[in-house]
Amino acid sequence: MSPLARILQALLFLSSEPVPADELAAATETEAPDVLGALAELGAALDGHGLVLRELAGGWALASDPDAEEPARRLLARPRTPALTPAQSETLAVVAYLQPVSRPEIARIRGVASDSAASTLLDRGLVEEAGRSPFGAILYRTTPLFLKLFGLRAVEDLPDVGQWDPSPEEEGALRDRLLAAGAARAGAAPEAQPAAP
Amino acid sequence: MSPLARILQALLFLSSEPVPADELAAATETEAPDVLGALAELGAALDGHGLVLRELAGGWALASDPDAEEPARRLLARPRTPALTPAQSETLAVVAYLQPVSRPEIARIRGVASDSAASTLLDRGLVEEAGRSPFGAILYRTTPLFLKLFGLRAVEDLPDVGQWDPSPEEEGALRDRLLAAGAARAGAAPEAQPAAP
Amino acid sequence: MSSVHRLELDLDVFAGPFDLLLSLVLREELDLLEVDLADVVLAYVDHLERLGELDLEATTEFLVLMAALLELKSRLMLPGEEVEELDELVPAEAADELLARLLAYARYRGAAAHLREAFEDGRPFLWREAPVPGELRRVELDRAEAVYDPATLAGAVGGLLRRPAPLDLRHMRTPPVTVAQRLAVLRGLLRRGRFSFDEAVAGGDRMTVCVTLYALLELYKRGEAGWEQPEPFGEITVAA
Repeated sequence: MSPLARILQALLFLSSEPVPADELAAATETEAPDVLGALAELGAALDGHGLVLRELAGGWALASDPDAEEPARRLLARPRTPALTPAQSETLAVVAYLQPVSRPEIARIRGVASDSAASTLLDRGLVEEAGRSPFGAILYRTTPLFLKLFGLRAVEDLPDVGQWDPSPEEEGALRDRLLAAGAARAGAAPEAQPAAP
Repeated sequence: MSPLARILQALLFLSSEPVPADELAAATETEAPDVLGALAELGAALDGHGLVLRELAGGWALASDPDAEEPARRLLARPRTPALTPAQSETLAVVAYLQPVSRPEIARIRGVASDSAASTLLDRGLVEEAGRSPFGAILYRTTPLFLKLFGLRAVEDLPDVGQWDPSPEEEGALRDRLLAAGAARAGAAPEAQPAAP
Repeated sequence: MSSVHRLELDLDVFAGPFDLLLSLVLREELDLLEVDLADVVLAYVDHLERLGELDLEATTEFLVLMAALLELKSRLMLPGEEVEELDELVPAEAADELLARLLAYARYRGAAAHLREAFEDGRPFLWREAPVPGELRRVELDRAEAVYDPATLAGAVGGLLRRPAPLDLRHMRTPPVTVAQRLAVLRGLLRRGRFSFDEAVAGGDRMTVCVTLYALLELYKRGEAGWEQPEPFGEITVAA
């Protein structure tokens, strides 16, 4: 490994948070392109090692290899972070894609008040406050920790949300099932008696 | 590197303290001789890397290469004055203008618990504890570092709120008005009781 | 047994009413006609109660949505020709609104599933948690320079002084039509003998129609009047 790659490995080992390339360049008194080259070298050199180099949350960080997860939890007695509940992941999805967004907006989209899920996400450090709406409601946005835990470099790296929109066919099917599915069977189904007004 | 050496590297990376060989053996569900063999392998594999394997009094540890000391000092000792988040600004503003002020009062004014923002402000040395209220709640005030980072000679030099006051015609002390506005935003009737000193 | 048991609905797995509705509507083997919506409503309310505190807002929202679904279902249960007739009478707006909200919700349900997966993918990576020494977390007083603007603090206080605009209740004026007034009108007409409901509300607005119907129910309860309607949406004849 080049001297720069070695020093970068040491710096990332010492930093508890992802470090942007320009801060690494300033600390090593080099230029960002040199840093990026040396990081590529470091990433290759870590092949076969127990550490991995990851670019996320606007910077670079070292993490332990996933194979070490079980032994590490035994050694450090660190419990596995609980999975996200459906309500939490929905609330987080709305915040991630619409940030900054207020609780009433989240509730309107989800069709249900989301205060408990939002509080849990705040406690877990995945979302944070982002000022207030013109009506005084607190707005929420995602945090760097969110990016780190979800393996994202930036919020812009989130996949296009439009891909989960129902296709025109699915939308049609949904409409049909809501409005017309029963009508086609009307008369055949035993329930289909004229209803008393 | 053997799978065991890779996992040991990950375990030592994650531990902030030296780990005895028998604990490493227990975590990896192997025997101490296997661990010692794999540690020798790891030490050799780290040749030319930015990390070194060291056997210390309490066990085994990874450390950064001594060559990285100067860059590390530059990276970690850089001025720690990240921009204040909206939650931190609001919390700091309440402390600055009302000091001394208790955490419950801050929460009533802001409409949300502000523990995380207050902890960060404490951690960064912008606010400090200032005794306890008659009800036992911890009080906060700003620090000399706060004045310096905001370019103020004294707390009395804080700008007049008038320019930003949405209803300058209202009478009453700033503390009472803030508490009343917080209650109004929370949807509760403004509390008539005087604020705790 | 109730269809909820047949459906084996585990309400804990649903993230909210939209989630539940989408699941019900999209369930392949399920026809809306066969879902006992009353059971779903009861199960949902039970579920909310089991949570310890009854979230009135969530329950209300859920009941509104269920009402929309119920309306749709009742339309489906009518024979074909009456559906067409109903189409003119019952605008599909409520259904369209429900559909639009379900579609908007579906996008975030998909995004949520993606995020849950990304979270699972990220979980095996562990991070070193060696804290930076406290003295490195804050600036030394001697070296501190003015980097923050005091105006941000004054601005924050200004924002906290803002009160929400008082609710505009002017549109909630007292109804200009009272039950007492309509009772008087109905009793006046009754003295003449029979009359039709249309006659009683001729020229009146929706509020008048509503209050008159309420007054009529009041008369029925007291035994002062009865009425008949030979067919749905036909004329209502009121008689003493």
